[in-house]
Amino acid sequence: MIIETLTSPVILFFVLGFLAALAKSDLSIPEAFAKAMSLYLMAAIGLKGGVEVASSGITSDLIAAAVAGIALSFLLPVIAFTLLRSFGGLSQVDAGAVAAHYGSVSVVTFVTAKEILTGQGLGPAGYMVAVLALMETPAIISGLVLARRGQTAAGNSVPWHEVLTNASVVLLVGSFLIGMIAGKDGFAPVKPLFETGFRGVLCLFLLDMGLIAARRLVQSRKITYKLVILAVVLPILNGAIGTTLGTFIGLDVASAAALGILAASASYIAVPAAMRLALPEADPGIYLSMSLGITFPFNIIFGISFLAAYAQLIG
Amino acid sequence: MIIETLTSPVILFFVLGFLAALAKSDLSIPEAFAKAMSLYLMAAIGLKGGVEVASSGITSDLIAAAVAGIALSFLLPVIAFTLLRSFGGLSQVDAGAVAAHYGSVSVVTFVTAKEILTGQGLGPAGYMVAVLALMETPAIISGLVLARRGQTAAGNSVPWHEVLTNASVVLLVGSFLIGMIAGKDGFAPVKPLFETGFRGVLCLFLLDMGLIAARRLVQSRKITYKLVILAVVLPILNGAIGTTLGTFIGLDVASAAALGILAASASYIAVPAAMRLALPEADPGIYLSMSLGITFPFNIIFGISFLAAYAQLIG
Amino acid sequence: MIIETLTSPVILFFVLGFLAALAKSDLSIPEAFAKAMSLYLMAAIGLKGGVEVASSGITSDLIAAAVAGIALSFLLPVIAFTLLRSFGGLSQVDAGAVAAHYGSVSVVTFVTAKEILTGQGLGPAGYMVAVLALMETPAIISGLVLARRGQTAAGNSVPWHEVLTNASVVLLVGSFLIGMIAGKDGFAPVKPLFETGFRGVLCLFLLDMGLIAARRLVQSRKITYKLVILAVVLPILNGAIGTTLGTFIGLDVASAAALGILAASASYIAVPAAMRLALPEADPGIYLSMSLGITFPFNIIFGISFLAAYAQLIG
Amino acid sequence: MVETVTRKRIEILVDTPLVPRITAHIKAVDISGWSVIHVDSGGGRAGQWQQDDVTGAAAKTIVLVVASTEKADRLVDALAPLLDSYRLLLTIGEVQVVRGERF
Amino acid sequence: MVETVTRKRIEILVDTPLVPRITAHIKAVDISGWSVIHVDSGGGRAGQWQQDDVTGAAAKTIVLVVASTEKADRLVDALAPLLDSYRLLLTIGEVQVVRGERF
Amino acid sequence: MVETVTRKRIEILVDTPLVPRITAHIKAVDISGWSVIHVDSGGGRAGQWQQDDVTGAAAKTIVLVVASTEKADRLVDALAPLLDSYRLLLTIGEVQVVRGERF
Ligand SMILES: Nc1ncnc2c1ncn2[C@@H]1O[C@H](COP(=O)(O)O)[C@@H](O)[C@H]1O
Ligand SMILES: Nc1ncnc2c1ncn2[C@@H]1O[C@H](COP(=O)(O)O)[C@@H](O)[C@H]1O
Ligand SMILES: Nc1ncnc2c1ncn2[C@@H]1O[C@H](COP(=O)(O)O)[C@@H](O)[C@H]1O
Ligand code: NA
Ligand code: NA
Ligand code: NA
Repeated sequence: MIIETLTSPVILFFVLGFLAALAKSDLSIPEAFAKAMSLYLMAAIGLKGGVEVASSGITSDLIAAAVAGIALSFLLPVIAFTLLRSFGGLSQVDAGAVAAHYGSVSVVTFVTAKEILTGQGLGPAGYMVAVLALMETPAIISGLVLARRGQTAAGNSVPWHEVLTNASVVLLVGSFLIGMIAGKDGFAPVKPLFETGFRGVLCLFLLDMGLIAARRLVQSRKITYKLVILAVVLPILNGAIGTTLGTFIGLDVASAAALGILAASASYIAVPAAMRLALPEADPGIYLSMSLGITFPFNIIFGISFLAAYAQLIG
Repeated sequence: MIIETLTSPVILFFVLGFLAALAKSDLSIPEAFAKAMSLYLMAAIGLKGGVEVASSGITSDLIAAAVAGIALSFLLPVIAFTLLRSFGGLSQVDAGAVAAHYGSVSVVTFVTAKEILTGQGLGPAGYMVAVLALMETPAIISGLVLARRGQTAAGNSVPWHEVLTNASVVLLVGSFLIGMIAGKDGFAPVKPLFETGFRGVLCLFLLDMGLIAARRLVQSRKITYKLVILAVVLPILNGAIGTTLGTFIGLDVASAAALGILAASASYIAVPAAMRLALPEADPGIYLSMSLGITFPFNIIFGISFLAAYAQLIG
Repeated sequence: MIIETLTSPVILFFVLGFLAALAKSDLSIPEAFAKAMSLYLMAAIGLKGGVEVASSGITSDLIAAAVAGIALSFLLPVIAFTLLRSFGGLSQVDAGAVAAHYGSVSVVTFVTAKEILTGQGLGPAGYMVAVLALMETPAIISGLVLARRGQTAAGNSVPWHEVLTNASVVLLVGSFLIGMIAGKDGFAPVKPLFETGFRGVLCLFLLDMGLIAARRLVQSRKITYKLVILAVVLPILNGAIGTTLGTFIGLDVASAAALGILAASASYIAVPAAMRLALPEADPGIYLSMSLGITFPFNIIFGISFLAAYAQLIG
Repeated sequence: MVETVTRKRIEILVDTPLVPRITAHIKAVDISGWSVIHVDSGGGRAGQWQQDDVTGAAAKTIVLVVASTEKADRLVDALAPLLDSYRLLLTIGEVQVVRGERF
Repeated sequence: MVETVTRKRIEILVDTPLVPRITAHIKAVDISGWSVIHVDSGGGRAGQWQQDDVTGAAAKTIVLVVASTEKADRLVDALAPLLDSYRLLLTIGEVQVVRGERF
Repeated sequence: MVETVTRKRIEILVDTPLVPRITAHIKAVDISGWSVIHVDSGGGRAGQWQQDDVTGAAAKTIVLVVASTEKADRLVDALAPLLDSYRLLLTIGEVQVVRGERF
């Protein structure tokens, strides 16, 4: 399975970007285009998820997965925080900030996993997109509570407004609802753009993510080898927990794997922005290098295949 | 019909953008990508219109519609100017500037209407794209004449060069001609991009327009309730005039509706730029808030359906 | 053949852009989107070339074409340099800088030629993409040697790192390899984006190139009529040499034409950047105006058809 | 000759997500406006960064403010507590402003 | 030590569609050049604006000009009538320019 | 009142492909950092240019550096040989920097 994954153009473009940045090539995707691609990917998976739920209806599986996802997002930061403090040696504030990233999710990791798994006959249920949206936020609250526990800081509370109206949540939830309202027939006329082009756009987007991840790795100066270890251990641990929980609550193998991948993934868009606002004294060099520079590539190249195999094993 | 319209993804994405901006979400489409999408949409409708005219030939309907469009664009500003001065209480310069917007047209309103109407079996004739291009400019001249009547201002004449070579006119007319030259066979190889992806791109573009319209509404400080009323009354009035005229000169129902929608729509790209140059003392806060913040959303959500129904009624 | 070429939308959009810029229209393609399109085009031809070579295998034709391409890229600058010095009256440094452009290649010229020729049943072999990538760099070395011959300049040697890791080389070679690894089956899921949309994107990109070429021509102040002549003579001469060589080493007609077009084309991305670094005292106004302002449009409109006809004549 | 007045030109280099916090302070001290200048990339003790990063969290921009000495002082005082945690770079220059009475 | 000369550094914040009008004046007073700096967003008495607006009419940019005192004065005089209707923000600072004799 | 120190504000207008050469010099004289400002277009004796050019070779950006007088002088000395061949425009102004001891 790892071989199939590693010869998929989607993954190979990621590797190309990663190597190009390590070789200090001047290859770069214009910022505006990269953002456009990420909006496109979010709108596309939101729509497709909504259309699927429109035909399957709201099932007990959906509700179980949603509750499990929210619980994971609230609780995984606690594990991460403990490891980051004890083994990683981070300060309380830095550990809380990093922990929030590992409870929250990476949309691109999920999208890549969905493509890879679907290509291998393991497509997760449509409602997993809703779970993805639900898992973005709770970890931010956990992380902030952990970072501030025992302190009496003024003016540094949860930036509720920014967290709840952040671009990815609004776009994911919005296009999910549009997909539900439009249904299969309403979706048909816009399907060509959102379905036909999807994998190709994902290739170009992962090319950019490879460049960004490697540059982040090279340019950062704050990463100790212990943090590198944690940036690999956390996705494995969180992913195993998520997959096990998914299997336990009765999800099909593919959806359990997807829940594991969500748990394993670390946010690098919504959470960093929230942390910059709420915990400005936490070092962005640490949390971005870990989530974007290490965990993200690890998940794309190994994590997805590993968790899919694990889900099949226990499913 | 309004229900069908309101459950179309194209319109729902507009609503999503509008609500997201009202909720002050940080969702935003990169400027460069939005401009790219608007260029794409113009090239696509230009090409398709040209290809259709290449097979239908230059008919008397085409010529009648063109003359009617030019006449509307010249004359509608006079009505708007009178209302803006008397009821709206605007100064001569501001009234002239706003009036120019309401005689000219909005490409996106036309494109959206074309998609919605075509989806309901009411696709307008290909030559309406030429009418669209012809209606961009005359209103600018009318508006400037109205704004300057009785004055002896030096150096503030019509910026002919900018008006005649403005990007949307050049691109619309250019791709229309390319479509005519290439014809159906020449168009075939480029059709996948310009036809397959069209509706999906329109969704993303209207998402952006929703964001922009709502932000414009929220951030503007110059709008009185009387101007709000005019920004709703003018599209209804102009649209009814346009549709009636279209029916009167013998256009088919769909094309008459399209002429009405062109008359109802207000420019927010070409005209504001021309006004900024020719009437720098007019307040952009007024004309942009009215055309982009109120008339545009009104047309997208209600105006198109209303005029289509009216055209069917009188057609 | 020239008529067929001149009524193709791909070429007509180039002409539209060229005329719009001459008319000083404010039409412009956002920079980020233009760069995105060029990355897309390079990834697409890289992938398709790789997929073709994956099924045809590494043939003796491929090797012959590669060797011929490298030789041309090394040697053509010598001819150009001699003419630029003697007839063109350029200084040694400027002549060397310009010469490097004419040995190297223009990806967009190649892509346009491939589309035009394929539409006329003359599609070049997949491996020509590899030849394209190989021809980017050698001319840079020749140009620098010519510019510095007999001098003892310190610190102005070949910027090896930038030259070898420049964006287009990395992306072309990378996607070529990805295409080879993925093969026809691996390419299938991403094919819709990279094949269906290709010609349409090329239209929009050539619209931009028309704008840029004409603006470059209008804004430059350094071009003498002798340099204008050379900017037309060099592509004809180099193209004839390349096509003849291609025929001589036994390439099929289409691939010999493609080799000629590569030889005729002049770089305007990789080489200017390298020259700005390695020969900062050379005047960018000269080399950009010649390669981008004159040779590029000449090739798009006449050169491609001419070389295709010549290849058929001698093939 | 056109008349000019002397005003302070303040540049605040700040993480893009924090700009609203800065403009809130600008409004609070009653300065008439601000402009946000696009910064492509940069480097400092914390390493290099560039805009073309999907995660906007590391991107920076410059908030440019023209204000009277008195308002400038109040702004700087208001921003002082943020300087370290927000890693602001704040410079103050002197400029002549044409018809600048409103600032 | 490299020699420097004192020159004026003029910043003109202006609506993007009006930039050609400004550069025409710059050329008219025989200043050697200008550079246009990208402004992302801003706020003033007329409300806030941001670049990501399909209608470019509300977007602004900064035209930066380095010139001798004498040419700077002529430019400011030439722009004076436009200040109000064009809503220009015009600041003049003093800088040292290396090998700046050409300005 | 917040304390400030006087520092040099250096602006270097340079062809974008040459920025790494400039930042190498900045690092070499041990200046703490720099910021690259986006320039959209410009004009000079060699004609006009604008960013929306597929060939980046003609595009320019501004490298902004805040530094102590002593380091600024060293930087200017280091860049002096490049001024002509790189066609640099280099201006030096004076600013007050808040908590600017690190520069
Ligand atoms: N004090 C200021 N400092 C910097 N920029 C300003 C200032 N006041 C206004 N601006 C800019 O000028 C634009 C127009 O200002 P106004 O005419 O006051 O609405 C604003 O949107 C800002 O971009
Ligand atoms: N006086 C000036 N003020 C501001 N920018 C300038 C000035 N002169 C030249 N420039 C910039 O420097 C670039 C190169 O100038 P030049 O070498 O004169 O062609 C121009 O395209 C402008 O962007
Ligand atoms: N001396 C300087 N001059 C200009 N910009 C600077 C300077 N030092 C730092 N910066 C900018 O501030 C950012 C953060 O700096 P630092 O906190 O030192 O990493 C850098 O990435 C630069 O964009
Ligand atoms: Na997670
Ligand atoms: Na109208
Ligand atoms: Na060549």
